[in-house]
Amino acid sequence: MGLVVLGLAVARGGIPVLDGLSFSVPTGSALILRGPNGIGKTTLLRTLAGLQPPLAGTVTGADEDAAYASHADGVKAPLSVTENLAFWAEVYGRNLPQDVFAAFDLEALRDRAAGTLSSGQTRRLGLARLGVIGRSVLFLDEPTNSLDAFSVRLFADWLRDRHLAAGGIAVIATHIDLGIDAPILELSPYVAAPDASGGSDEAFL
Amino acid sequence: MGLVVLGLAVARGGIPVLDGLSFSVPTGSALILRGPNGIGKTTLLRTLAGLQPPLAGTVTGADEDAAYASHADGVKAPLSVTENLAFWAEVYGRNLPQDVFAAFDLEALRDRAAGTLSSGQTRRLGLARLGVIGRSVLFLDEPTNSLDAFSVRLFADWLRDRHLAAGGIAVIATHIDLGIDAPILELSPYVAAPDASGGSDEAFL
Amino acid sequence: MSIWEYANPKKFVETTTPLLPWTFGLAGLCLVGGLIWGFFFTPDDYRQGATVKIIYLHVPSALMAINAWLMMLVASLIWLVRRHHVSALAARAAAPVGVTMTLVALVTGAIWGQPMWGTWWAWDPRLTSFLILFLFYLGYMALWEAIADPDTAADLTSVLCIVGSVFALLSRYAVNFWNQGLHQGASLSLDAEKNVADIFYYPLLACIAGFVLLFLALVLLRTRTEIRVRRIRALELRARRAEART
Amino acid sequence: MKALILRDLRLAIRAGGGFGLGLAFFLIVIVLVPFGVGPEAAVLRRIAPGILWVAALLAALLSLDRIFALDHEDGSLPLLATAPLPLESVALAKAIAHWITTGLPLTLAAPGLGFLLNLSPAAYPWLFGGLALGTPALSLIGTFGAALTVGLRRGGLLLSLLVLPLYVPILIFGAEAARRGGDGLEATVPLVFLGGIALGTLALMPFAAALVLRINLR
Amino acid sequence: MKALILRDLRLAIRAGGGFGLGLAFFLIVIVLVPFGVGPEAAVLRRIAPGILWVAALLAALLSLDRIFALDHEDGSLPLLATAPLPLESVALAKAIAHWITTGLPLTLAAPGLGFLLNLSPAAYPWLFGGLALGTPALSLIGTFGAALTVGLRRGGLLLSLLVLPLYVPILIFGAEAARRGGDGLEATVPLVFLGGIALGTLALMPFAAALVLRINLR
Ligand code: HEM
Ligand SMILES: Nc1ncnc2c1ncn2[C@@H]1O[C@H](COP(=O)(O)OP(=O)(O)OP(=O)(O)O)[C@@H](O)[C@H]1O
Ligand SMILES: Nc1ncnc2c1ncn2[C@@H]1O[C@H](COP(=O)(O)OP(=O)(O)OP(=O)(O)O)[C@@H](O)[C@H]1O
Ligand SMILES: [Mg+2]
Ligand SMILES: [Mg+2]
Repeated sequence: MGLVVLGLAVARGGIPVLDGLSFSVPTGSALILRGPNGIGKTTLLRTLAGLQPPLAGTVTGADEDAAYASHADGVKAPLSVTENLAFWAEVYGRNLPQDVFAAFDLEALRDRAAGTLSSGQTRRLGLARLGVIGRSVLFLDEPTNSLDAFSVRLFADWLRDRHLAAGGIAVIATHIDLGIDAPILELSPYVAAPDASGGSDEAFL
Repeated sequence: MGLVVLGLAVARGGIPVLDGLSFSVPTGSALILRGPNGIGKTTLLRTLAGLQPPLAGTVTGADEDAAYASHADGVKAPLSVTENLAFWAEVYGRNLPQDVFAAFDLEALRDRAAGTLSSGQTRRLGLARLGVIGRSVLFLDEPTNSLDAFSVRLFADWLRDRHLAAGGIAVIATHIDLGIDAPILELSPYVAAPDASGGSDEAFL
Repeated sequence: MSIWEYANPKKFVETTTPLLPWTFGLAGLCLVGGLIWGFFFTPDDYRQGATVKIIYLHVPSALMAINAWLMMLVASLIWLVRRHHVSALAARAAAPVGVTMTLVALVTGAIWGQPMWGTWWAWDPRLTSFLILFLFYLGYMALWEAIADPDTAADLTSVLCIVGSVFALLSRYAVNFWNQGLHQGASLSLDAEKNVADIFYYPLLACIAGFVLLFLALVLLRTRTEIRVRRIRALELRARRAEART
Repeated sequence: MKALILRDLRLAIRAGGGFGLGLAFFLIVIVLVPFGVGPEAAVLRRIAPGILWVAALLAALLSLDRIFALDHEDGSLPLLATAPLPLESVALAKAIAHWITTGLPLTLAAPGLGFLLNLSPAAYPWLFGGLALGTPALSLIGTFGAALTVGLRRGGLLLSLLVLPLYVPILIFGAEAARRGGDGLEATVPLVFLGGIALGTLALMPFAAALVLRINLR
Repeated sequence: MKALILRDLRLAIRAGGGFGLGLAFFLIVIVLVPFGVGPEAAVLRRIAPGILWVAALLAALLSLDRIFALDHEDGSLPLLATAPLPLESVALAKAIAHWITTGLPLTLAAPGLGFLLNLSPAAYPWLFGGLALGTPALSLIGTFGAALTVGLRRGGLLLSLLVLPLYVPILIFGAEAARRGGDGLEATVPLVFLGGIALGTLALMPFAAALVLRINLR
């Protein structure tokens, strides 16, 4: 049945940033969030992932199956690449699939301490986590930051051929073209009015 | 006379990564570094900026006038945008130019604590530092990460019209097209051979 | 019409505006009256001499120092359960008043201790647990100061206040167990036989009433200030947002 | 949860030191005190149980802010919060890992170190028992404090300010038990109290920590 | 350099607490010790100077790892290293900012807190003088230690381990001065030694710290 969002309003720092969002993402497809810096993409994704409560509206179809990937990768520098991934696999109660290293071009880096990776390699490791945890609803915040063109394609391929093809869902905030075939949601029309209700200061105005 | 690099070899973690680099960047122009993730762009820029010693070769024209902008922005979360910039202005012994806010679209954010900015806004603040310190040789490591298209253009405009036009130099590592007119240096041919000399383990081999 | 209506900041400010001068007036009356009565119209104690008169500052402030924390505890619970901003701000407002009361009790106690026990400070259970209370106040206030977002700060300080209360209580018993003290036991309980003599008792009651009222007045005043600070912040934010859009 | 504990232990060891570091700190404090206080054996014996306890407390304290700080900085915390592991278990796992790296080695080593301070022999079992019961409570309370201040710059000092008053009862009972033991008295009562505190914190603190973490992650 | 000191002070204040926190921590340690050691006034008076010094040392210690850690995390450090300010000045500025936020308030407050521990009145001027000379050295040495461990995970405990032995002479002379003063003896000699240490560290530590920073930044 996919992910369904109805009348969602989200706030950051107690101030409404987006308002009146409704959309749905059917299983097996992705949605690209577009909007200028500071419009509220990160805030929206965090709300969808359940990290912060919405001001109004509902999100259905995400609770148990969702995973979130933020600007930061959550990579532990002293651990090796394999150890990093194995940890997440265990937390999610799964086995570490061996094909994930090839899918994210990490074969040669398996035993390197994550702290010695370049920024793009670290990012690839962060994304590989998504291939390990086996969640079907992904909320991705600028996943391709500091990736080169080849790695971007690698990631797009994984997303299309592995994740979406297996009935997964992805909501992706990005400023670049990923090269996957997905509808784009432009967020500009949903910017909350300066006097939108629901902010934490509301009682004081 | 610009920046002149002769026979440069650089190492990271004691292992040579790039070797035999020679290029020059005349005043008033930029150079774009290209290369896949992990090839050694960050290492090269750090060496040029004097943060780490080269294995071999020389860099002339950069010492006193250089500034470096890394993946991280060096932004202090508790300080406001203006305070952050004013600090760098003072460290470099300059006054805070008021037009820098407009050039990096920070007017509306002047008094916001930097910790409450979105990732793109933080990045703009990090770049605005370059407009404050008045250095003529800039080494920029993926400056447009997490910027939207509009901000990328803003930055390219600043670079072209303010920095380069005033006789500045810029060496930029980036994976996307900045839209400025500059030669591109593809780093792939310069990857150090596995048995390249100069590594820190050499004496033991 | 429920009592929670007063938890609306605007309503609260409106309602308390006429009350405030009365509370302050009454507090002043009780305090000045009680203190003058106590200082000039009671005899010196046969053992303690004139030093006994410090009781009129010491006991009320000590009482209020503890009660202020209780009030903060209640306010924190209300905030966590019902999320009324006024409640959180009242807790925040009470902390500096409470810490001042604690300090007054500590200082007057120390001054009293010099003639009575021959020392400014002793590691007596009463005194010590009071010092710990002082630390709890400091931590609570520091946490408020450290967090930028007001709602987060209210949430976190509320949890701290609750957890802190449990441990403050625990410390109290622990300290008792640790050391048998010099300090007076309770002597104000209504049924006890060894109550202080009536002649000291009535002015003391007046002073206690004065301190209660003073506490009330100060907390009201400070809560109103906190509300206005929040309001100014909110208005500024909104203005800035409106400006940013144009 | 096991995965998280193991990861934290591995990180502690990998990052240098691990178990050794807490112990070494403990040792240093024990060594410093005679420098500060003077070397008279009688005075030292007198204050030994207290100093050992204070040192244990400080060793725990110094490592507290790292409990969540690293996970906050590298962005693991939101990822953990959206993982199938409940945050309560995360908090508990963190507390356990902290205890294993600081509390446990201290407990094992304290009797051994006591002789540097001339601790009277009768006090050893009581010191050991007290630490065995008290240090888990220190770690649990500390985890709560760390969760409270996660993401705050200068968390370190603020954290101590918040946590140390909470440590007071544990310190009192623990040191009292060792002191009484050293004087040849019966000291089960304070130990029972300590056990009660340990159980109470075990039952409550993971929930409080998770609550506070959730608020901080918003 | 002024800019850097001011920024660090502003950050300390902005992040909550600033001056107050170090003091509060000091107060807490002073309160904890009697819990550990027991409340007898005679014992406390005896150990008061040592405890005050150990507390000052720990308060300094707890705030050390933040000296460079924050600048390292947010990437300011390489930017500062490429700025026209020499790294030696950076290190000195950091040490000064650290001293203003911890050492200075401690020095001012220590005599006031001494009375909680029954410090004998004759010791006050010596305690004050010792702290005034010793705390800058603590900050300077600490800055060196922080520079040494910048970028290391779990820097906190390792840092204490590295720095504490360096603190020993300061502790010995400082506590000795206060102790002698309390016994009504002349105590200028240890103070002179302290002053010498302070001058020596002032002359050397910024250079050592800058050197180590440069290595760590590579
Ligand atoms: C720094 C020293 C002192 C501190 C921190 C202190 C603290 C307190 C506290 C916390 C209370 C309890 C209020 C309550 O629970 O109702 C109290 C009450 C009292 N104190 Fe002190 N005290 C100190 C010194 C003294 C001294 C030296 C005396 C006189 C010998 C004294 C006499 C009393 C009396 C008579 C009461 C009222 C007892 C009652 O009715 O509960 N205190 N003090
Ligand atoms: N504490 C705060 N107070 C006020 N505004 C805030 C606060 N925190 C964040 N904001 C604002 O909320 C808006 C939404 O931020 P968010 O991070 O969601 O943007 P974004 O769309 O992800 O931007 P980017 O593309 O730059 O990552 C931003 O304009 C930001 O400045
Ligand atoms: N300690 C180390 N040991 C071995 N190799 C290392 C170490 N540190 C870095 N490397 C390797 O050095 C190479 C150069 O890294 P660098 O960060 O310069 O790459 P980059 O071109 O900037 O990549 P990106 O585009 O991902 O930022 C990478 O392949 C990295 O894995
Ligand atoms: Mg974002
Ligand atoms: Mg790079």
